[in-house]
Amino acid sequence: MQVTVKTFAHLRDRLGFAESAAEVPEDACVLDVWQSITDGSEMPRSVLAAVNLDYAAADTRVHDGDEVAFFPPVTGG
Amino acid sequence: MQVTVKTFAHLRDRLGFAESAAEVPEDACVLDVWQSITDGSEMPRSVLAAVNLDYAAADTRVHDGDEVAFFPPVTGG
Amino acid sequence: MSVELRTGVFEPWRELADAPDGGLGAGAYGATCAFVGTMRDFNEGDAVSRMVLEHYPGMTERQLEAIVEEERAAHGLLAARVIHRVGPIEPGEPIVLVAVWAAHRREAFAGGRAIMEALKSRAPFWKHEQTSAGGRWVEHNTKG
Amino acid sequence: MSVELRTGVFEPWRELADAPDGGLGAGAYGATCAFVGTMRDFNEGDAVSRMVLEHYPGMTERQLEAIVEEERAAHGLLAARVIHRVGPIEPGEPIVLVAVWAAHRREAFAGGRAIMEALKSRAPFWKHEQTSAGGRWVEHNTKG
Repeated sequence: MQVTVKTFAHLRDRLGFAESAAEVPEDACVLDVWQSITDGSEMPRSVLAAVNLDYAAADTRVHDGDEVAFFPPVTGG
Repeated sequence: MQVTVKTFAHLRDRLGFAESAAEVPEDACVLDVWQSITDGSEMPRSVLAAVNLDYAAADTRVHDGDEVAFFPPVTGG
Repeated sequence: MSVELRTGVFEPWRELADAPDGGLGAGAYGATCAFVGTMRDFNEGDAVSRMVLEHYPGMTERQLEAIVEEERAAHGLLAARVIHRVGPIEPGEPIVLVAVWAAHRREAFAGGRAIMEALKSRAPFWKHEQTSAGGRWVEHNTKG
Repeated sequence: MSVELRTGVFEPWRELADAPDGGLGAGAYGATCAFVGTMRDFNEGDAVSRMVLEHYPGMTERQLEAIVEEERAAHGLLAARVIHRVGPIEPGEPIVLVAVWAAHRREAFAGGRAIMEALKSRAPFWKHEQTSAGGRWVEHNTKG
Protein backbone atom coordinates (compact mmCIF):
# COMPACT_ATOMS: atom_id res chain seq x y z
CA MET A 1 0.00 0.00 0.00
CA GLN A 2 1.03 3.62 -0.39
CA VAL A 3 1.16 6.54 2.05
CA THR A 4 1.99 10.20 1.58
CA VAL A 5 5.01 11.37 3.61
CA LYS A 6 5.54 14.99 4.62
CA THR A 7 8.53 16.46 6.45
CA PHE A 8 9.10 19.85 8.06
CA ALA A 9 11.76 22.29 9.24
CA HIS A 10 15.31 20.99 9.65
CA LEU A 11 14.16 17.41 9.19
CA ARG A 12 13.00 18.37 5.71
CA ASP A 13 16.37 20.02 5.06
CA ARG A 14 18.12 16.84 6.25
CA LEU A 15 15.96 14.33 4.38
CA GLY A 16 15.93 16.45 1.25
CA PHE A 17 12.22 16.38 0.46
CA ALA A 18 9.04 18.06 1.72
CA GLU A 19 6.54 15.57 0.36
CA SER A 20 6.87 12.12 -1.14
CA ALA A 21 5.05 8.81 -1.53
CA ALA A 22 6.20 5.65 0.25
CA GLU A 23 5.32 2.04 -0.54
CA VAL A 24 4.96 -0.01 2.67
CA PRO A 25 3.56 -3.47 3.60
CA GLU A 26 -0.12 -3.84 4.61
CA ASP A 27 0.67 -4.11 8.35
CA ALA A 28 3.13 -1.19 8.41
CA CYS A 29 3.42 1.24 11.31
CA VAL A 30 4.89 4.75 11.56
CA LEU A 31 8.36 3.32 12.22
CA ASP A 32 8.20 1.27 9.00
CA VAL A 33 7.37 4.42 7.05
CA TRP A 34 10.34 6.20 8.65
CA GLN A 35 12.63 3.35 7.76
CA SER A 36 11.34 3.21 4.18
CA ILE A 37 12.38 6.85 3.65
CA THR A 38 15.72 6.62 5.51
CA ASP A 39 17.13 3.33 4.24
CA GLY A 40 16.30 1.52 7.45
CA SER A 41 17.77 3.92 10.03
CA GLU A 42 16.60 4.16 13.64
CA MET A 43 13.96 6.83 14.35
CA PRO A 44 15.53 9.32 16.79
CA ARG A 45 13.50 10.10 19.91
CA SER A 46 13.52 13.76 18.94
CA VAL A 47 11.60 13.06 15.74
CA LEU A 48 7.85 13.59 16.12
CA ALA A 49 5.32 11.87 13.89
CA ALA A 50 1.72 12.52 12.89
CA VAL A 51 -0.78 10.40 10.98
CA ASN A 52 -3.63 12.23 9.28
CA LEU A 53 -2.89 15.47 11.22
CA ASP A 54 -2.81 13.90 14.72
CA TYR A 55 0.28 13.03 16.72
CA ALA A 56 1.13 9.34 16.46
CA ALA A 57 3.56 6.94 18.16
CA ALA A 58 6.19 4.93 16.29
CA ASP A 59 4.06 1.80 16.57
CA THR A 60 0.85 3.39 15.27
CA ARG A 61 -0.51 1.38 12.33
CA VAL A 62 -0.90 3.24 9.05
CA HIS A 63 -3.37 2.58 6.27
CA ASP A 64 -3.43 2.97 2.51
CA GLY A 65 -3.70 6.63 1.58
CA ASP A 66 -2.72 7.96 5.02
CA GLU A 67 -0.69 11.14 5.37
CA VAL A 68 2.33 10.47 7.58
CA ALA A 69 4.44 13.41 8.75
CA PHE A 70 7.83 13.61 10.48
CA PHE A 71 9.16 16.75 12.11
CA PRO A 72 11.42 18.10 14.87
CA PRO A 73 10.19 19.51 18.20
CA VAL A 74 7.87 22.45 17.61
CA THR A 75 8.93 26.04 18.37
CA GLY A 76 5.88 28.25 17.84
CA GLY A 77 4.32 30.91 20.03
CA MET B 1 -1.82 66.36 70.12
CA GLN B 2 -4.23 66.19 67.21
CA VAL B 3 -4.59 63.79 64.28
CA THR B 4 -6.89 63.76 61.28
CA VAL B 5 -9.12 60.69 61.08
CA LYS B 6 -10.59 59.39 57.82
CA THR B 7 -13.02 56.50 57.37
CA PHE B 8 -14.22 54.68 54.27
CA ALA B 9 -16.98 52.47 52.88
CA HIS B 10 -19.33 50.77 55.35
CA LEU B 11 -17.13 51.76 58.27
CA ARG B 12 -17.81 55.39 57.36
CA ASP B 13 -21.53 54.61 57.20
CA ARG B 14 -21.32 52.94 60.60
CA LEU B 15 -19.22 55.60 62.34
CA GLY B 16 -21.18 58.41 60.74
CA PHE B 17 -18.32 60.58 59.54
CA ALA B 18 -15.84 60.60 56.64
CA GLU B 19 -13.26 62.92 58.18
CA SER B 20 -12.76 64.30 61.66
CA ALA B 21 -10.08 65.48 64.08
CA ALA B 22 -9.16 63.52 67.20
CA GLU B 23 -7.30 64.71 70.28
CA VAL B 24 -5.00 61.98 71.63
CA PRO B 25 -2.11 61.80 74.18
CA GLU B 26 1.51 62.30 73.06
CA ASP B 27 2.32 58.57 73.14
CA ALA B 28 -0.87 57.47 71.37
CA CYS B 29 -0.98 54.58 68.90
CA VAL B 30 -3.49 53.66 66.18
CA LEU B 31 -5.62 51.74 68.70
CA ASP B 32 -5.87 54.84 70.91
CA VAL B 33 -7.12 56.85 67.95
CA TRP B 34 -9.72 54.15 67.22
CA GLN B 35 -10.89 54.21 70.81
CA SER B 36 -11.07 57.99 70.89
CA ILE B 37 -13.55 57.94 67.99
CA THR B 38 -15.59 54.93 69.20
CA ASP B 39 -15.98 55.67 72.91
CA GLY B 40 -13.37 53.10 73.85
CA SER B 41 -14.59 50.09 71.93
CA GLU B 42 -12.33 47.21 70.83
CA MET B 43 -10.89 47.47 67.31
CA PRO B 44 -12.28 44.53 65.30
CA ARG B 45 -9.71 42.41 63.48
CA SER B 46 -11.52 43.16 60.22
CA VAL B 47 -10.82 46.89 60.53
CA LEU B 48 -7.72 47.97 58.58
CA ALA B 49 -5.76 51.07 59.48
CA ALA B 50 -3.35 53.37 57.67
CA VAL B 51 -1.13 56.17 58.92
CA ASN B 52 -0.08 58.79 56.38
CA LEU B 53 -1.23 56.60 53.45
CA ASP B 54 0.62 53.41 54.50
CA TYR B 55 -0.92 50.40 56.21
CA ALA B 56 -0.30 50.43 59.96
CA ALA B 57 -0.78 48.00 62.85
CA ALA B 58 -2.90 48.79 65.91
CA ASP B 59 0.23 49.47 67.98
CA THR B 60 1.82 51.86 65.45
CA ARG B 61 2.65 55.16 67.17
CA VAL B 62 1.04 58.26 65.72
CA HIS B 63 2.34 61.82 65.75
CA ASP B 64 0.84 65.28 65.81
CA GLY B 65 -0.71 66.11 62.44
CA ASP B 66 -0.78 62.52 61.18
CA GLU B 67 -3.59 61.31 58.96
CA VAL B 68 -5.03 58.11 60.43
CA ALA B 69 -7.53 56.10 58.37
CA PHE B 70 -9.81 53.18 59.24
CA PHE B 71 -11.55 51.03 56.64
CA PRO B 72 -12.97 47.58 55.94
CA PRO B 73 -11.23 44.93 53.77
CA VAL B 74 -10.64 46.26 50.26
CA THR B 75 -12.66 45.02 47.27
CA GLY B 76 -11.15 46.60 44.17
CA GLY B 77 -10.05 45.09 40.88
CA MET C 1 5.77 51.93 35.14
CA SER C 2 2.48 53.79 35.07
CA VAL C 3 -0.53 53.89 37.39
CA GLU C 4 -3.71 55.82 36.62
CA LEU C 5 -7.14 56.24 38.18
CA ARG C 6 -9.96 57.02 35.75
CA THR C 7 -13.35 58.49 36.52
CA GLY C 8 -14.92 57.70 33.14
CA VAL C 9 -15.34 54.70 30.86
CA PHE C 10 -12.09 53.56 29.25
CA GLU C 11 -11.25 51.01 26.57
CA PRO C 12 -8.35 48.93 27.86
CA TRP C 13 -7.52 47.23 24.55
CA ARG C 14 -7.51 50.55 22.72
CA GLU C 15 -5.16 51.97 25.36
CA LEU C 16 -2.79 49.10 24.59
CA ALA C 17 -3.31 49.37 20.82
CA ASP C 18 -2.23 53.02 21.06
CA ALA C 19 0.87 52.14 23.15
CA PRO C 20 1.65 48.47 22.51
CA ASP C 21 5.30 48.64 23.56
CA GLY C 22 4.78 49.90 27.12
CA GLY C 23 7.37 52.61 26.49
CA LEU C 24 9.99 50.03 25.46
CA GLY C 25 11.54 49.69 22.03
CA ALA C 26 9.79 47.30 19.65
CA GLY C 27 11.85 44.10 19.68
CA ALA C 28 13.07 44.65 23.24
CA TYR C 29 10.45 42.41 24.87
CA GLY C 30 9.00 39.04 23.94
CA ALA C 31 5.90 38.72 26.08
CA THR C 32 3.00 40.92 27.16
CA CYS C 33 0.28 39.78 29.54
CA ALA C 34 -2.79 41.96 29.97
CA PHE C 35 -5.64 41.38 32.38
CA VAL C 36 -8.95 43.24 32.27
CA GLY C 37 -11.50 43.00 35.06
CA THR C 38 -15.01 43.86 33.87
CA MET C 39 -18.15 44.61 35.86
CA ARG C 40 -20.57 41.70 35.60
CA ASP C 41 -24.32 42.18 35.71
CA PHE C 42 -24.68 39.71 38.59
CA ASN C 43 -22.77 38.95 41.81
CA GLU C 44 -23.40 36.46 44.59
CA GLY C 45 -26.64 35.38 42.93
CA ASP C 46 -28.17 38.85 42.50
CA ALA C 47 -28.60 41.04 39.45
CA VAL C 48 -26.46 44.16 39.82
CA SER C 49 -27.56 47.28 37.98
CA ARG C 50 -24.84 49.71 38.95
CA MET C 51 -21.76 50.02 41.12
CA VAL C 52 -19.79 52.81 42.74
CA LEU C 53 -16.09 52.32 43.35
CA GLU C 54 -14.92 54.29 46.36
CA HIS C 55 -11.22 54.83 46.93
CA TYR C 56 -8.84 56.61 49.28
CA PRO C 57 -7.31 59.44 47.24
CA GLY C 58 -3.57 59.53 47.76
CA MET C 59 -3.28 56.15 49.43
CA THR C 60 -4.71 54.25 46.47
CA GLU C 61 -2.17 55.68 44.03
CA ARG C 62 0.63 55.16 46.55
CA GLN C 63 -0.27 51.52 47.16
CA LEU C 64 -0.67 50.79 43.44
CA GLU C 65 2.72 52.30 42.71
CA ALA C 66 4.33 50.27 45.50
CA ILE C 67 2.69 47.06 44.24
CA VAL C 68 3.83 47.63 40.66
CA GLU C 69 7.38 48.38 41.77
CA GLU C 70 7.56 45.33 44.05
CA GLU C 71 6.27 42.92 41.40
CA ARG C 72 8.40 44.49 38.69
CA ALA C 73 11.47 43.72 40.77
CA ALA C 74 10.21 40.28 41.88
CA HIS C 75 9.45 39.09 38.34
CA GLY C 76 12.00 41.00 36.29
CA LEU C 77 9.31 42.89 34.40
CA LEU C 78 10.47 45.39 31.79
CA ALA C 79 7.37 47.60 32.03
CA ALA C 80 3.96 47.64 33.67
CA ARG C 81 0.80 49.67 33.38
CA VAL C 82 -2.25 49.81 35.64
CA ILE C 83 -5.48 51.70 34.98
CA HIS C 84 -8.30 51.48 37.55
CA ARG C 85 -11.76 53.03 37.48
CA VAL C 86 -13.19 55.01 40.40
CA GLY C 87 -16.72 56.36 40.84
CA PRO C 88 -19.91 55.05 39.22
CA ILE C 89 -19.62 52.04 36.89
CA GLU C 90 -22.22 50.26 34.74
CA PRO C 91 -22.34 46.51 34.01
CA GLY C 92 -20.10 45.50 31.11
CA GLU C 93 -17.64 48.35 31.70
CA PRO C 94 -13.97 47.63 32.39
CA ILE C 95 -12.89 48.19 36.00
CA VAL C 96 -9.17 47.49 35.83
CA LEU C 97 -6.38 46.93 33.31
CA VAL C 98 -3.08 45.41 34.38
CA ALA C 99 -0.54 44.99 31.57
CA VAL C 100 3.06 43.84 31.94
CA TRP C 101 5.94 43.46 29.47
CA ALA C 102 8.72 40.90 29.95
CA ALA C 103 11.36 38.98 28.03
CA HIS C 104 9.47 35.68 28.25
CA ARG C 105 5.98 34.38 28.92
CA ARG C 106 6.73 32.91 32.33
CA GLU C 107 7.54 36.28 33.90
CA ALA C 108 4.70 37.98 32.03
CA PHE C 109 1.98 35.63 33.29
CA ALA C 110 3.42 35.44 36.82
CA GLY C 111 4.01 39.19 37.10
CA GLY C 112 0.58 40.14 35.75
CA ARG C 113 -1.13 37.74 38.09
CA ALA C 114 0.94 38.88 41.08
CA ILE C 115 0.03 42.54 40.49
CA MET C 116 -3.66 41.62 40.31
CA GLU C 117 -3.49 39.58 43.54
CA ALA C 118 -1.69 42.36 45.38
CA LEU C 119 -4.11 44.97 44.02
CA LYS C 120 -7.08 42.88 45.19
CA SER C 121 -5.68 42.48 48.70
CA ARG C 122 -3.97 45.85 49.29
CA ALA C 123 -5.21 48.66 47.08
CA PRO C 124 -7.84 50.70 48.96
CA PHE C 125 -10.94 50.41 46.77
CA TRP C 126 -14.44 49.50 47.95
CA LYS C 127 -17.33 48.39 45.78
CA HIS C 128 -20.87 49.49 46.53
CA GLU C 129 -23.42 47.60 44.43
CA GLN C 130 -26.98 48.53 43.53
CA THR C 131 -29.21 45.44 43.32
CA SER C 132 -32.99 45.06 43.06
CA ALA C 133 -32.96 44.66 46.87
CA GLY C 134 -31.16 47.99 47.35
CA GLY C 135 -27.55 49.07 47.87
CA ARG C 136 -24.88 46.97 49.56
CA TRP C 137 -21.16 47.04 50.17
CA VAL C 138 -19.28 44.10 48.64
CA GLU C 139 -17.78 42.36 51.67
CA HIS C 140 -15.00 40.33 50.10
CA ASN C 141 -13.29 39.57 46.82
CA THR C 142 -13.40 36.33 44.87
CA LYS C 143 -10.43 34.11 45.73
CA GLY C 144 -7.61 34.40 43.22
CA MET D 1 -13.82 29.79 20.32
CA SER D 2 -11.79 31.07 17.38
CA VAL D 3 -8.42 30.08 15.90
CA GLU D 4 -6.78 31.95 13.02
CA LEU D 5 -3.48 31.84 11.17
CA ARG D 6 -2.31 35.14 9.68
CA THR D 7 0.27 35.68 6.97
CA GLY D 8 0.63 39.43 7.51
CA VAL D 9 1.30 41.81 10.39
CA PHE D 10 -1.59 42.07 12.85
CA GLU D 11 -2.32 44.32 15.82
CA PRO D 12 -3.46 42.09 18.67
CA TRP D 13 -4.73 44.88 20.93
CA ARG D 14 -6.71 46.44 18.10
CA GLU D 15 -8.27 43.03 17.36
CA LEU D 16 -9.45 42.94 20.97
CA ALA D 17 -10.51 46.60 20.96
CA ASP D 18 -12.76 45.81 17.99
CA ALA D 19 -14.25 42.72 19.70
CA PRO D 20 -13.71 43.15 23.45
CA ASP D 21 -16.48 40.75 24.52
CA GLY D 22 -15.20 37.62 22.74
CA GLY D 23 -18.66 37.09 21.29
CA LEU D 24 -20.24 37.12 24.77
CA GLY D 25 -22.69 39.69 26.05
CA ALA D 26 -21.18 42.65 27.89
CA GLY D 27 -21.67 41.96 31.59
CA ALA D 28 -21.58 38.16 31.11
CA TYR D 29 -17.89 37.80 32.02
CA GLY D 30 -15.72 39.35 34.69
CA ALA D 31 -12.17 38.60 33.58
CA THR D 32 -10.18 38.65 30.35
CA CYS D 33 -6.55 37.57 30.11
CA ALA D 34 -4.65 38.27 26.91
CA PHE D 35 -1.13 37.19 26.10
CA VAL D 36 0.90 38.49 23.18
CA GLY D 37 4.19 36.93 22.11
CA THR D 38 6.35 39.34 20.15
CA MET D 39 9.45 38.71 18.06
CA ARG D 40 12.52 40.00 19.86
CA ASP D 41 15.54 41.33 17.99
CA PHE D 42 17.88 38.91 19.80
CA ASN D 43 17.76 35.25 20.83
CA GLU D 44 20.29 33.03 22.57
CA GLY D 45 22.82 35.86 22.55
CA ASP D 46 22.60 36.72 18.84
CA ALA D 47 20.97 39.61 17.01
CA VAL D 48 18.10 38.30 14.90
CA SER D 49 17.15 40.33 11.83
CA ARG D 50 14.24 38.27 10.50
CA MET D 51 12.37 35.06 11.10
CA VAL D 52 10.21 32.69 9.07
CA LEU D 53 7.51 30.70 10.84
CA GLU D 54 6.89 27.42 9.10
CA HIS D 55 3.78 25.42 9.92
CA TYR D 56 1.96 22.26 8.87
CA PRO D 57 -1.21 23.43 7.09
CA GLY D 58 -4.20 21.50 8.34
CA MET D 59 -2.51 19.97 11.35
CA THR D 60 -1.66 23.33 12.92
CA GLU D 61 -5.26 24.54 12.85
CA ARG D 62 -6.49 21.14 14.06
CA GLN D 63 -4.08 21.08 17.01
CA LEU D 64 -4.84 24.68 17.98
CA GLU D 65 -8.56 23.98 17.93
CA ALA D 66 -8.10 20.87 20.07
CA ILE D 67 -5.93 22.79 22.56
CA VAL D 68 -8.44 25.63 22.88
CA GLU D 69 -11.32 23.19 23.39
CA GLU D 70 -9.42 21.16 26.00
CA GLU D 71 -8.40 24.19 28.04
CA ARG D 72 -11.80 25.79 27.71
CA ALA D 73 -13.33 22.70 29.31
CA ALA D 74 -10.51 22.30 31.88
CA HIS D 75 -10.73 25.91 33.12
CA GLY D 76 -14.38 26.72 32.54
CA LEU D 77 -13.55 29.45 30.03
CA LEU D 78 -16.48 31.30 28.48
CA ALA D 79 -14.64 32.19 25.27
CA ALA D 80 -11.17 32.01 23.76
CA ARG D 81 -9.40 33.43 20.76
CA VAL D 82 -6.05 32.52 19.21
CA ILE D 83 -4.29 34.31 16.35
CA HIS D 84 -0.87 33.05 15.21
CA ARG D 85 1.41 34.39 12.49
CA VAL D 86 2.93 32.19 9.79
CA GLY D 87 5.53 33.09 7.18
CA PRO D 88 8.14 35.88 7.39
CA ILE D 89 8.19 38.04 10.53
CA GLU D 90 10.26 41.09 11.47
CA PRO D 91 11.55 41.96 14.96
CA GLY D 92 8.97 43.80 17.05
CA GLU D 93 6.02 42.19 15.28
CA PRO D 94 3.46 40.15 17.23
CA ILE D 95 3.68 36.39 16.70
CA VAL D 96 0.76 35.12 18.75
CA LEU D 97 -2.30 36.39 20.60
CA VAL D 98 -4.11 34.19 23.11
CA ALA D 99 -7.12 35.79 24.77
CA VAL D 100 -9.58 34.12 27.13
CA TRP D 101 -12.77 35.29 28.83
CA ALA D 102 -13.95 33.84 32.17
CA ALA D 103 -16.14 34.67 35.14
CA HIS D 104 -13.19 35.32 37.46
CA ARG D 105 -9.49 36.12 37.27
CA ARG D 106 -8.29 32.75 38.52
CA GLU D 107 -9.70 30.86 35.51
CA ALA D 108 -8.66 33.62 33.11
CA PHE D 109 -4.98 33.61 34.12
CA ALA D 110 -4.80 29.81 34.42
CA GLY D 111 -6.66 29.18 31.15
CA GLY D 112 -4.63 31.71 29.15
CA ARG D 113 -1.39 30.31 30.45
CA ALA D 114 -2.46 26.70 29.82
CA ILE D 115 -3.33 27.46 26.19
CA MET D 116 0.08 29.10 25.69
CA GLU D 117 1.93 26.15 27.24
CA ALA D 118 0.00 23.63 25.12
CA LEU D 119 0.53 25.73 21.99
CA LYS D 120 4.27 25.89 22.66
CA SER D 121 4.57 22.12 23.14
CA ARG D 122 2.05 20.77 20.61
CA ALA D 123 1.16 23.19 17.82
CA PRO D 124 3.29 22.41 14.74
CA PHE D 125 5.20 25.63 14.10
CA TRP D 126 8.94 25.94 13.50
CA LYS D 127 11.00 29.12 13.70
CA HIS D 128 13.83 29.76 11.28
CA GLU D 129 15.93 32.75 12.33
CA GLN D 130 18.23 34.94 10.25
CA THR D 131 21.23 36.15 12.27
CA SER D 132 24.46 37.86 11.24
CA ALA D 133 26.02 34.36 11.17
CA GLY D 134 23.37 33.07 8.72
CA GLY D 135 20.11 31.15 9.02
CA ARG D 136 19.33 28.64 11.76
CA TRP D 137 16.39 26.63 13.02
CA VAL D 138 15.37 27.41 16.59
CA GLU D 139 15.92 24.09 18.39
CA HIS D 140 13.77 24.53 21.46
CA ASN D 141 11.41 26.93 23.19
CA THR D 142 12.03 28.88 26.37
CA LYS D 143 10.71 27.03 29.43
CA GLY D 144 7.27 28.20 30.51
